[in-house]
Amino acid sequence: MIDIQLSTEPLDISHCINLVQSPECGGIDVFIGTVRSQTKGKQVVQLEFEAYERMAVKEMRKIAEEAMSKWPVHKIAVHHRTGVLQIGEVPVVIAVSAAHRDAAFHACRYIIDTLKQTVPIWKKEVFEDGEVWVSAHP
Amino acid sequence: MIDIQLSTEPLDISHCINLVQSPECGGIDVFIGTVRSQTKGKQVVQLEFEAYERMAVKEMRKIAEEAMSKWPVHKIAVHHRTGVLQIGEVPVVIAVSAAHRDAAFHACRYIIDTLKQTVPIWKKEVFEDGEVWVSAHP
Amino acid sequence: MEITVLAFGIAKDIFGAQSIQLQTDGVTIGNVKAILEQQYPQLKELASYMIAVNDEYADADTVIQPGDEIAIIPPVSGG
Amino acid sequence: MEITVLAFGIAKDIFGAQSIQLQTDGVTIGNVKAILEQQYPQLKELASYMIAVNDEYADADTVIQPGDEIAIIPPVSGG
Repeated sequence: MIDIQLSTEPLDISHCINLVQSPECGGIDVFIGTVRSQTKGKQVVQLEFEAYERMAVKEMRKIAEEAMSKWPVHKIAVHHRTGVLQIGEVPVVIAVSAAHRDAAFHACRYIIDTLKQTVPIWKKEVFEDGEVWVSAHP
Repeated sequence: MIDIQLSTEPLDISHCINLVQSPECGGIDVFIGTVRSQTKGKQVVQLEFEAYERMAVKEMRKIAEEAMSKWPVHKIAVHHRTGVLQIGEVPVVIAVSAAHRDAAFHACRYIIDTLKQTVPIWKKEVFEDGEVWVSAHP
Repeated sequence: MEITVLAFGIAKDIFGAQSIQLQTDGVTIGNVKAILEQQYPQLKELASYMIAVNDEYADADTVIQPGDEIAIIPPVSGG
Repeated sequence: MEITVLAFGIAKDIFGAQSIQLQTDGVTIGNVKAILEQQYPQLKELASYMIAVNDEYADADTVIQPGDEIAIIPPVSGG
């Protein structure tokens, strides 16, 4: 079971966990991204996330399918938020259940690492004195 | 910040996550143990967890302190349940926050792996036709 | 052939629009990139960028068909 | 010296009690283990077991003091 969501609403972490929970599973690994107050020593006011929505959903699903083929995991939920986020808010939740924890940890790590490399979502950091699209320039 | 709990009450996953969330953190890794319906192909009726309570709390804290010294993590919550658990219920929740996800993943994995090796908690699997203390015999 | 190129993130700022129209006789993604970089030299200052055709990453040899959805994908930073 | 040994998990089943009393002149954990294994040979069938003194894992050389809390720790299986 793979559940992918891209949403402008606050993500519901408990819902993600409930989605992957199953009697055949012994463990769930969950990664929760949170908006940091500082980046490279500079105070962040807020973040703005923009997505190429249809493609982002497709890429997230592709990554979850790859994770399923690489490790014996049971269910995967990948929920990503877009729009304006304040400090402490949650841009991404990844929950992976498996019979054994090793697979859950590896798959969850693989999904967040790959998501950050390939999923067409962009983050703009807004500071007091300007803003910057993260990773855009060398 | 380290929060260790041993409790006979159902664990509150959201509470564990809230405990570790912080504006300085970019990521939280959470491991949730769940009671599997099957073990080695046999149907499990329920599990019973027993702890040498004072020592278990002490050992869990020791492991969390080790994780803090090994990786740059911010806050750690380790909550373990005792008593009778049904299929799907949660014996353990480990939540680790860090500025960067690599540390959170490594520390969370280290804590659950080490907890399973050293913390004086014992699990009895109850089947239709008998019961067994897990790992007791070779 | 007239094609539409969608823009996201910093590419939207560079184009000054969510999408632009291009006239091109060339029919590969390589040709499209060459035209874009000529019209918008700032694209060359990016760490990298990709082109997607119909929601899939495409390489320079990919041939464009009329009606394809073309998008410029600057370095992603989700998660 | 009379010492009390707490038992958990399968050790509780082997002892048939949550704790037992031992008389011992030996004052190390090694001595305590020898006496326990003599009285409860099933302990030797376990995958392994440890002894804790005052909430800390102790090795065979650890010397017991009157009033110490001694506990037998069969293979753990939490998590």
